[in-house]
Amino acid sequence: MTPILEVENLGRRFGAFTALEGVSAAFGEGRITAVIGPNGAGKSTFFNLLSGALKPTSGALRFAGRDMSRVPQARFAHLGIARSYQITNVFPQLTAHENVRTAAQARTSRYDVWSRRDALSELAARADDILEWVGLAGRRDRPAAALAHGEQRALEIGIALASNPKLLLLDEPTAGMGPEETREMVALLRRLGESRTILLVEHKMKMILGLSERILVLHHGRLIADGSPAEIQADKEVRRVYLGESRGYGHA
Amino acid sequence: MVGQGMGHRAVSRRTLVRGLAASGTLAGIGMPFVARAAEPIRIGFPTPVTGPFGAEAKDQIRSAELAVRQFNEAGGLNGRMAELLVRDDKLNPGEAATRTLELIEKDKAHFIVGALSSAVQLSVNEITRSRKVLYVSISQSDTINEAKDFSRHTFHEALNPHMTTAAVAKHAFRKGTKVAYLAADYAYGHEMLRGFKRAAAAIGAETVGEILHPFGAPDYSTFMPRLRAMRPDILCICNFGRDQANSIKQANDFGLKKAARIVVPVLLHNQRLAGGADAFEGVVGASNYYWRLEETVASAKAFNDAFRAAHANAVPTDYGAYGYTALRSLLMAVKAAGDTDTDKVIAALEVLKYDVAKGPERYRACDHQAIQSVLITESKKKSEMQGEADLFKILDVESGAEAMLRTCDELGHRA
Amino acid sequence: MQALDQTVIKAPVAEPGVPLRSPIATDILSRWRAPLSILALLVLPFLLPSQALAVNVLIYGLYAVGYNLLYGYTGLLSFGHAAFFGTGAYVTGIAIGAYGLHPLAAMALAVVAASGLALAVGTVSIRSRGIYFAMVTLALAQLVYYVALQASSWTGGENGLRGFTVSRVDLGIVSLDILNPLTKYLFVLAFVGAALALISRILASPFGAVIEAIRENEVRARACGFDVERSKLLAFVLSGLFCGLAGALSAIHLSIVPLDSLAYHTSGTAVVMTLVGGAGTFFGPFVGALVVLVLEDVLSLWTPHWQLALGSVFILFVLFLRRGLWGTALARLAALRGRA
Amino acid sequence: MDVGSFDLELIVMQLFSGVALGAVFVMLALGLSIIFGMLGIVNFAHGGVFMVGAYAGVFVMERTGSFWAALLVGPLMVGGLGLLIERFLIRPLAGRSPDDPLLLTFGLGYVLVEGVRILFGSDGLPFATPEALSGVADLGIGYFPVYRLFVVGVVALVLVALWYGLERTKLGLIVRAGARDPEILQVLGVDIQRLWLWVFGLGIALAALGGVLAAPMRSVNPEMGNLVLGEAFAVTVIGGMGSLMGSVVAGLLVGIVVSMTALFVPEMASIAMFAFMALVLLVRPQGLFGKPGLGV
Repeated sequence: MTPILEVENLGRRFGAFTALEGVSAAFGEGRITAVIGPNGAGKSTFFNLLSGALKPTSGALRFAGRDMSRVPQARFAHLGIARSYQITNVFPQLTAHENVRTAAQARTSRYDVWSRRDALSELAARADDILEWVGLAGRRDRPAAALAHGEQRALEIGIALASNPKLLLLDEPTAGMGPEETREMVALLRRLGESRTILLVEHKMKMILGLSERILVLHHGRLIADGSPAEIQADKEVRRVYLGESRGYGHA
Repeated sequence: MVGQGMGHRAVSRRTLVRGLAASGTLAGIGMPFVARAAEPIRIGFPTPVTGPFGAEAKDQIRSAELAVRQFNEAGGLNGRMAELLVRDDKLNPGEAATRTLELIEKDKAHFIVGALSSAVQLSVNEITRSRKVLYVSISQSDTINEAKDFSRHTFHEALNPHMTTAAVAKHAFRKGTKVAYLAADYAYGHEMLRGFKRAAAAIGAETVGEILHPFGAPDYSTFMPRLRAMRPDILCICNFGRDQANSIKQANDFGLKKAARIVVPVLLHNQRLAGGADAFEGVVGASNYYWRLEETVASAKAFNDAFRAAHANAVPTDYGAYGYTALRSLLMAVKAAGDTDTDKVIAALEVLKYDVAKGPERYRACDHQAIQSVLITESKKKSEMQGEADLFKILDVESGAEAMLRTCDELGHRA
Repeated sequence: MQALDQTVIKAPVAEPGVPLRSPIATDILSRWRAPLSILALLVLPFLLPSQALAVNVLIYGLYAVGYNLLYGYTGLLSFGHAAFFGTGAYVTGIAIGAYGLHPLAAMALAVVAASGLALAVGTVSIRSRGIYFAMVTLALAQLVYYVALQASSWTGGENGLRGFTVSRVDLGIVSLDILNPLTKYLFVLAFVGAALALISRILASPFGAVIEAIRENEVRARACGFDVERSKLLAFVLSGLFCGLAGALSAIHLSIVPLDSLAYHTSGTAVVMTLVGGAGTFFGPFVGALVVLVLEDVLSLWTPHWQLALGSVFILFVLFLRRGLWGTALARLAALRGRA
Repeated sequence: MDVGSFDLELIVMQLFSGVALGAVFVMLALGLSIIFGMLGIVNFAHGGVFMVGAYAGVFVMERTGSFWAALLVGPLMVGGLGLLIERFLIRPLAGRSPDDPLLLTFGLGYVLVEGVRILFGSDGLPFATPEALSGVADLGIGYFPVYRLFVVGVVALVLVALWYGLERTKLGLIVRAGARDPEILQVLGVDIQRLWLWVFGLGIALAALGGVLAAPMRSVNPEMGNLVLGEAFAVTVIGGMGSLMGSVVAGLLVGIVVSMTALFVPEMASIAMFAFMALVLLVRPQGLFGKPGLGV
């Protein structure tokens, strides 16, 4: 089976500063993979490269066999890569339904100035399905800004799902959530993981160990470990990085 | 500052009272006639109350109101009173066009008089000529005389650059005089430049160079080295308003006034006040009116006295005089025509000879340009001024003659 | 009247607190916002002091609505829209005056020209973001202004463009007497009405949702797969198109094109009107145009210092009534309904 | 245009007046650039403040008879006005879109112009060049007004003072840190509101200083700021928004471009500035010294 996502020697420099260097990995379909690492390890850069927000300065990025290093960011979503953000990043004054429906438009009706948007019944139905999925059906017509924090996080994922992505990049999907909300989110992610490839950045170790099948550890812009949760837990280098240098599991 | 709206209201109230009185006395003669006689003669007056020429506009209004009052006090047109409808054109041609449309369509103005900038008068003229309403422009321009913009409904009471430059050149240029020009790069600047150069050619003065500067430029320092290098006897600065004040001032700073005499086509009362005596000292230019004309011209004395009586001893300015002469001549024509009918008034105005403020004037038949005297003045030194309004010395008065104007042929008017 | 507009709730709101979304019933009513607006505009000439002023309200209303497409809906603050208004006006005047084109053909050409210029200006300016964008558009519009000033053999320079007075418009079956003020009003209204219907349609389209999404959250919109730059450019061109049409109508209306139509304060006029009426609302800019023009008209009769009042009013709007008159009114209504 | 007829001396002289004009442009843009660079506010009332500065200069000069007093007190008075503007008009907009201060100052520009028209009339006032600085200096290649040389000196002095204040003092360090990341200052316990108040006041005072300095060169009238706004914007855009260094280099460059255009195609001198700007934007959208992607 060809991997859906493949990075080879991926790197990114900002002037003299190297944020990421020499990362190689391949990801198959339908798996949940976590990316961890202390602050400043290069997780955000890695995600920005995978989602096209940044272009790599070295190495290659292939999605479904296609070289993505010159593809503009907007095309990433059309090809099947979607992402969510660490900080809630929705369209605050649009309703939950509009948030998702608008995102769903990105593949079909980007420059259509003539048809009526509420007549696009297919997209509307799709948005409703997604809201149902992420548990926001009851909040359909509320502006995003009026939703509770956990609901906004769910909406965030709903927006990412709108383009029906093959690969979902989730940046701390449970950031700022209480235990109850976190449990719901984990359940949601499990369900999503059945049909999609998910890469997520997280700090909540316990949750990661329970949820993901594979973990990548970044440190100082390099990939220092890649393996199953058990392997990672046993890895000496990882232990040194986390216990020796850092005063805790990240910052959150 | 009193808004002109107040003044305008005051006039209309007076007019209303007189109108009622008139209809009372004439009641016996017959209703239709009464209704007609009671109808005031409405004169729309767009002028830039707002903006940089607010002071000039105020003078225009005051003098125009004086003319209207004198007409009404003399009994009007068989009891029909004149009414001045002042509108703020904001020095914006679009605004002026809207106001003029309103004056014609809503206020049913019989005539339009006014404007203070070349662009505004052309815009007003465009509206009035298509609606066949008589318009007397009191703003300077050569363009409005030309066949392209002219119509038989267009009258031009103000001087035009051709007249002023010819008069100034006649006074200042001699055979062999070296003349350099700094002219604003827009129609009005080109007109002034053309006028000067034509006069210079006739006199035999030598052009040592010309520089066109961007219209509305605030800084002239970059032109000065070249102007200096031309070593002129006379520097002709062909621009207007702020541009004039800035360029004269900066020419001064660069020591050009010591090397050459500065000459301008128009030297205005309020602009000289704003620029200051030092900057303008010794600058020679032309104008349609300066209050000290009263020393030699009787009608000027009468105008000044009436104005002084109405405005706490203030004297009228050049643009004020335009407002006065335009209104007086128009109302004289109305009286002569005995009616407000546009065609009759045009006919009357075309043959009218009037002397209301500055000696004899009349409109030329082909382009309706007022043939009138041109004053050559020189800005006084601060120490020589007797009082705040004593700004200029009258060097010469070029009396009005058709020879001052471009020929009808040249303007494109076919006989 | 709330039916005239529902989109208000998406206005770039400065105050905290979230406006309530409208129920579906009012969404259906909002479909009629264009016809209802046109209906309101039909009675306008009978309410205003003069028909000439009413035509100005139509023209500047359309100008502001076109501008609002970019500012209120896409979230781009341009300070250079005079360039499109002025270009529309000049091209109309030149096409009629110098080439004897039929007024309708001239206006069509003007709209094309304004859109073309918008494409050029947009391409350069959209690369800069935020308030930088405002300054770049301003500076580019200044460039256009100076070009028009220099090209006086085409534009009449400072004297303005003249000599293209349209007295009649021959429509084949009928010939309209444009010198008649009411006929002229209806003629202009026909275009403004059609433009409003079109703009309403654009706003209700999928693309309308895209630009709102960009306004709301540019980063997110990009991540969703929208080409933000191209969408902005399209919005910019559409906005320039309608502003160009407004300019074309103003040329027909005034029978002159003043150089001022390209000046900085003409750009500012669009901003002021849009803000006073309500940015991001469909009909708000029209309300703004109406209020500003009538206020100017009334104030300037009383005092030469009307700009002081206008400036102060504008400051107060920015400080305390950021949603504008129409936007605030609609938000109040929505809040009332929300409580009910 | 006959280029051959211009001798070298004239061209050198023209270059020199271009640089001197550039110094004027730097001066015009300085207040705008400081307020944008430090506070991220585009001050659309910049032209108005410049004009009010000139009038404040006239006001002080009329009462004291001293140009030096006008040069010092005028900007201080207007700077005081700036403090009030920040406190009562700009500060309430904190946390809102960056468009809002821009819009507000746009309205403020109208208020300033009309306010001055009410107080001082719409005609403008004369402002004579101070006696000690009038006259022309012989530079060997040509003559140049002493006053303009003085302006170049003042601008250089102000720039050095600004550079020293920003780069070499603790306060400058705090201001620069705050411009990059206001949150850090709050964490460090710096009263950021007070800091911004004074920075805003400084920017306004500098704009007013530009007005006082310009008063003896340009006529003093309510509209004198209108053109300045455009000029200052062009210089700031070319230099790169928020870059002080950029404003200085751009100001000088624009001066030279305008001056050279004035020599060969004088009527194009106004266009030259904006055409130059369009060119720079095409090649470097962020301006000469701006950072790419900047734009808040």
